Amino acid sequence: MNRIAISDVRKTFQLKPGQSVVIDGHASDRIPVLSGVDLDIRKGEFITLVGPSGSGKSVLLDIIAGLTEPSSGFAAIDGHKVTRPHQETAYVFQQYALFPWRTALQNVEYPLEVRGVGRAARRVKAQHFLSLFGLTGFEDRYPSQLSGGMQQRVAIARALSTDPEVLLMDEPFAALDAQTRDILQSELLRIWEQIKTTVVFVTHSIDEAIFLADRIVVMTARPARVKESIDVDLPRPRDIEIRNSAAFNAYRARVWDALREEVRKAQQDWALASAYNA
Amino acid sequence: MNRIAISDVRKTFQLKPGQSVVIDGHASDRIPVLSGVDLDIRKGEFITLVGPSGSGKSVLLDIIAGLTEPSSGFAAIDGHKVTRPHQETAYVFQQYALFPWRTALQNVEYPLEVRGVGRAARRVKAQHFLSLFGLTGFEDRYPSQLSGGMQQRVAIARALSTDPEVLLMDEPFAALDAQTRDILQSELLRIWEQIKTTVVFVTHSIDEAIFLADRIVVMTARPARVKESIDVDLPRPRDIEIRNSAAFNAYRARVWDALREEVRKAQQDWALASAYNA
Amino acid sequence: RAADKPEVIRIGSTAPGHLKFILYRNKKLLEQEFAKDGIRVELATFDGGGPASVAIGSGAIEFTYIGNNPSLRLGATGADVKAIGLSSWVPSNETLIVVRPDSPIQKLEELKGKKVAVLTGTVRHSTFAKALKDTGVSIKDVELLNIGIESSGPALARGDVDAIVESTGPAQKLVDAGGARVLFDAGVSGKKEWAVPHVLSVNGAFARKYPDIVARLLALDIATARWADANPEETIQIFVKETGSSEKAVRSTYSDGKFWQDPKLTDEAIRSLQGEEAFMADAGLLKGKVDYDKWIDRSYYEAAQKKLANN
Amino acid sequence: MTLATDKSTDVPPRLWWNRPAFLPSPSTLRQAIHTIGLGLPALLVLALLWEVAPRLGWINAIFFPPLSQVLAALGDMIASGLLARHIGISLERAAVGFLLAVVVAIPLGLLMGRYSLFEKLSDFLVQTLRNTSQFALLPVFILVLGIGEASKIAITFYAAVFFLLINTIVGVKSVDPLHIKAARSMGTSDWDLFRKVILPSAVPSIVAGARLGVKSSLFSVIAAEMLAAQSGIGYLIQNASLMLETDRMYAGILTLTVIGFLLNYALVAFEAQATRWRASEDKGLA
Amino acid sequence: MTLATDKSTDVPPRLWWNRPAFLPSPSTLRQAIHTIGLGLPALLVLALLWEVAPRLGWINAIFFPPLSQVLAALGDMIASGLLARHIGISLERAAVGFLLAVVVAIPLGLLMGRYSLFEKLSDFLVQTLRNTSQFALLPVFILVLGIGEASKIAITFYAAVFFLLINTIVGVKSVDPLHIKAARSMGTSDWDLFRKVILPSAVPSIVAGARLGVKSSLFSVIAAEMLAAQSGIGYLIQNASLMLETDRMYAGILTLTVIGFLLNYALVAFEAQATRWRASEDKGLA
Ligand SMILES: Nc1ncnc2c1ncn2[C@@H]1O[C@H](COP(=O)(O)OP(=O)(O)OP(=O)(O)O)[C@@H](O)[C@H]1O
Ligand SMILES: Nc1ncnc2c1ncn2[C@@H]1O[C@H](COP(=O)(O)OP(=O)(O)OP(=O)(O)O)[C@@H](O)[C@H]1O
Ligand SMILES: [Mg+2]
Ligand SMILES: [Mg+2]
Repeated sequence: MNRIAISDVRKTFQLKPGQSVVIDGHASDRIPVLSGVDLDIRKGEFITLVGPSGSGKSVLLDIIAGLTEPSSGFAAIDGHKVTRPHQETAYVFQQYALFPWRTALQNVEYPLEVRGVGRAARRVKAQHFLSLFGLTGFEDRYPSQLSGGMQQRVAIARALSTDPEVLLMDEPFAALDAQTRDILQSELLRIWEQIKTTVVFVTHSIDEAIFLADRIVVMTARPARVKESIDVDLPRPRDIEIRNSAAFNAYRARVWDALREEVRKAQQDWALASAYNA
Repeated sequence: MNRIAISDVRKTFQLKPGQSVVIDGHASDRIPVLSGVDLDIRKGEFITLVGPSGSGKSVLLDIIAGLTEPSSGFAAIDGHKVTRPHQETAYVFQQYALFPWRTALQNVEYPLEVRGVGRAARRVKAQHFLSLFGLTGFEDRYPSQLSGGMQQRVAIARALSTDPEVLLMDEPFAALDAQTRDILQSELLRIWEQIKTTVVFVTHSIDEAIFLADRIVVMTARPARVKESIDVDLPRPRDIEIRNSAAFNAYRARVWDALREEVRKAQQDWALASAYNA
Repeated sequence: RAADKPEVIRIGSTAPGHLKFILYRNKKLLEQEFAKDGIRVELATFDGGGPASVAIGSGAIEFTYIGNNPSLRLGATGADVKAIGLSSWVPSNETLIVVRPDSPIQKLEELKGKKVAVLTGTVRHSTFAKALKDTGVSIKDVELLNIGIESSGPALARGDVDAIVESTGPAQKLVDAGGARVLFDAGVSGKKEWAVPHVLSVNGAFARKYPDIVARLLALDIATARWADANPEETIQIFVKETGSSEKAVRSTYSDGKFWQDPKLTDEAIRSLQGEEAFMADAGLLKGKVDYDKWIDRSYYEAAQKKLANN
Repeated sequence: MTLATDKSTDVPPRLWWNRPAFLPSPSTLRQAIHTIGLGLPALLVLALLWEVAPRLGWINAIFFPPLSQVLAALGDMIASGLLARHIGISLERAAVGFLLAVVVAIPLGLLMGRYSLFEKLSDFLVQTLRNTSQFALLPVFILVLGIGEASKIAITFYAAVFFLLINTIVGVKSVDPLHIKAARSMGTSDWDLFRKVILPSAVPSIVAGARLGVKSSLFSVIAAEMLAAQSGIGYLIQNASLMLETDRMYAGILTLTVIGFLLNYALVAFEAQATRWRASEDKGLA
Repeated sequence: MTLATDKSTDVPPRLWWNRPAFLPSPSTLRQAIHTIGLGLPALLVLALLWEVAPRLGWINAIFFPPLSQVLAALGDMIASGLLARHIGISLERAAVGFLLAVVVAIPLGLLMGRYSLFEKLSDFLVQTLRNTSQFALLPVFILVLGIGEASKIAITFYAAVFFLLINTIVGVKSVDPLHIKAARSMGTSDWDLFRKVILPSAVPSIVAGARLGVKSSLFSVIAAEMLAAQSGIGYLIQNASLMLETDRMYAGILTLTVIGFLLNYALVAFEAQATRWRASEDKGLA
């Protein structure tokens, strides 16, 4: 059975009074974001999601997480329709979403705390995950005292600390330096290969998308559907060197091809070619 | 004369009561972040700043922007010590920092407004910059109604709208999809070549750092100093294809070399190799 | 020698009502009298004698028509205030003592050891003490609760207090509404010597500066007192209308169509005030002593009479 | 807790901009009707209780007359024009005092919230005054300002000013530091920082203070008018209370409650308008 | 405006954790001394004015005696043990009423702030009660609760509860929706959401409400004790006022002010502790 089933999910946002958007030439106060997303994800599969900025990737993750209700259609986990956040789902947000009143350690402890894990046990576990992400010594620091990359690492540690069965990650590595990013990609794969969590990972980096995925899902421009689903047949475990392989290059070209048109569509009325008047 | 002069800048943060950090084996409640940064930036120069996560890049930009006071040393613009934000400096923050109570258009209008630009003029200008970044039709949307990438583009439009002489950018393209990122990189260079603003650009992408820069400044691990300053002698205007050139590859290797040790240092006590206990 | 005229004359009194004050208000007598000189007149009702005393003592107002207890206390502080006449000297002291309709209490002396609501330091308080003493009970043997009718009424209804000592007006209303029974009416069973005059006072500084204005006001005061006695029906109607008191209560207070409004500070009146002062000191309701020579000033009354005689 | 559904509010686009700002938008109106529909039942129960309790003798009817009787008294007072005259006077007093408080407290609060040195210099004084009952200051007001309008307005001012002040300070302090940082980086002057960044952020807190302040000003009018008044709703209530005319007394109190209630919702509507961007930010979230 | 300097607070590391939570940390103490040093001058000016104004005849000394005379009276009252007895009684009454208000208002406010349906159902009722002067409810309190302790406590309760309620609601509504989203994604139960996310976010606003509520409870004790009390500081003040013993009256008022002042700073310290993470978030920023 599929772990996650997404069936004809549509989502339309109601704008606030006074706002409007022009769609097909006439004004409307509703903005369609997802227009029939169908996607089945196997247990233990690692999916990466790519698509133009503003296409609806974050909204789709919100729906899988049970945080936003689709306007029609549904997402299901293990055959059960998602109507609220699922105990076994963890979510790393694009904007970190750490609690500013908790220290790094207390932030990582949080999901364990609400699951009733004992004080000592959760402290050990949280410390373990912080050290895993190079944050030993920063346990009692508040988010405002950490750099952007450190905050993002705390957020990932927090998501992993509950050993989730479904892991939703929204551009988790965007704020990291190149080498840390490489290390964490490898580390994420290593962890994933041990626990075989089902992962849905949004990224803007095509290299990252290929390197991590069992399957790359390319979304269309808004209103989004699944444009293409590309199986990545690269051997595992994968080494960083694999990026220089011919197979990797072929995938790069394929994803790029699928994406190019959508990004262009999304930028249809961009004025980027216009002259700059200083 | 140099547009920006940074002279022996040091910055130490005082921790909050109860917090401590272990430095060289003994506990302290002060964390040194910058330890003597010297850097001169010519008028019209495009500098990119790379360094490990948490090394102090954002803090350095804050100091140039006049938002944080160095513990010792100083930053100067046009020979005048920076003690407050400079009228001709614009700053794109790592966390967007849009005003949630203003629409996209009103956010871009903001810096014009506080400079006393008339209502009609600033509206035209703001609309121009929004269209430049593909946000036509989203003028009256509040930040909470925009995707991450859209928010970041609004933030960039806001910074450019005042034709700043010094432009500080902290990972401005991190939240963008790959192709949008490529387009905006080229577009930024095109704009820059017209107005020859002095740019200090923090990035985690080595490719981006090389593609954009006149000079790449590599920072050490915390407490940070300038490790190396690499002049990029690639012809301008640059095309996206330049990345496949041998010269580009050589720079890639050089930056990577300079960075590798620092990132390793920053990760000294990382437990990434540790076994994962699921 | 008369200084420039004042801009405004402010007169304070306490609710429910000093009769002459109410007649002024109703018939705009003072306004008419002083309008010809371009002097404004303001009539203010105070929430008790205390604030009114502060106001006149500090010069925030010029005249007061208030009870003898607060007047004596103010006199004892040595504040620059002169007693220049009487507001009234009504034999009943306008005091009723009421109990619940179903109360077993039938006689005043049965209040011994009971809870009684009375506003501390008012004329009612002193009248109650005298009435009790007359039956051989000390007021110290009664548990006094310092609350007004708006609270004591509900408390009586609940049985939290056993009796209320109040002004005739509101107390009679409570009786009329079936909420209480009269235990003791000072107007009927009270002794004449319990009654102590209420006082008309003036701010000292004002009086020294505008003696003629003070005399004119007193002249009008005398005339008003006479008018009331000459027109009893109209006076009662005005009083009832202005205060909302029950007509029955008003008639019983001013029985025989006499209103007791003559402002003259007779020796008898002063002796009565002195007696009250002694009583208050004894009951712990007064600190200090009143210097009558300093406090009482009859010169304005005399000037007023001259004015009236000349007219 | 299950997922909340998006609440569709089908508004003709752009209408909001064409409409004068002081008129409620159709969606605001629609929402108001919704709010009233849900809020009314509890009120009606209260009204019923008020009618029934005295009638059935649960509570003494002399001191707490049934609602119908109070409304009858209110009707008389309205018909005779008595109420209108006295209310007008009281509202003017409360309004002047309250507006003075707004004019003083908001700038002062912005300064105290923003500049810690300024706050430290003045905080003790403010806290001392704030913790001194206006009851206690009444004699001082009389001594300094007399018993005229000035004193009454001073009392309503004093009653409102600290609510506004404290909540303005709290509002200023809870502004996101990142927004201040961003504004400062764009060369925002101190003056613009207050107007364009701190004030919009602090509006909810300030409005909460204003809601408390309005109520307090209004109530303190009663106190002020009892002190030495010849007019005003406080005088009316006091008089009725002393004469045990409880129906008239409650009619006066009811009037005050209704006025306070209406002012409260006027402020709530103002806040909703001023924080439109925030409204239903988590639309579609459970 | 130039750049602010980092304020060094040299605290031995970890000390805060070793110390019982109820003791102020050395840095808190140090800061307190700093605050007092800066705050005192304005207070001293006020005190001087109080001493000098009556002495020079700017204000009538009989009704507003100089500070020294008031302090002498206060000294007498302290020496005789009179003050301690009456204050104890009053504080107990205020404390019981206030704590009851906390217990009622915070859960209710959390619910009203979070569930808009619940708020809509109850808001009208709450606003009606809130806008009804407690003065008006006095007869009702007496009829229902009598004139004993219950009534007095009810009055102090009523005086505090709406401040706490309104500010709790505001606090809840200003929680960052992203934090709620994150918490919900981690499977937080409604109960934990209140305890671990909404409450910590709402603390500053709730404490602001508590500061207003404490003051209001305390003041309303005066009012309550004027209603048929034979003890308590309100009774003391009332008595002194009646007897025109203004020095004793102001001594009582001063005592109340000092108590309110101290409670206020206790709450401020509590808030500082509870929002340590927020304190000087923009340290080093101008
Ligand atoms: N609450 C909302 N109200 C109105 N429109 C919204 C709302 N939330 C999202 N949208 C719109 O939905 C679209 C998709 O948003 P989403 O955040 O899912 O994009 P995304 O694919 O994650 O983009 P990015 O890569 O830039 O993060 C955007 O056009 C955005 O403006
Ligand atoms: N207010 C503060 N108090 C204490 N430490 C701070 C504070 N601000 C920053 N730091 C520390 O300073 C260091 C540098 O932070 P900075 O944000 O400049 O890093 P960065 O180089 O921008 O990293 P990233 O690439 O992850 O954004 C970090 O170790 C951080 O913990
Ligand atoms: Mg997104
Ligand atoms: Mg950074």
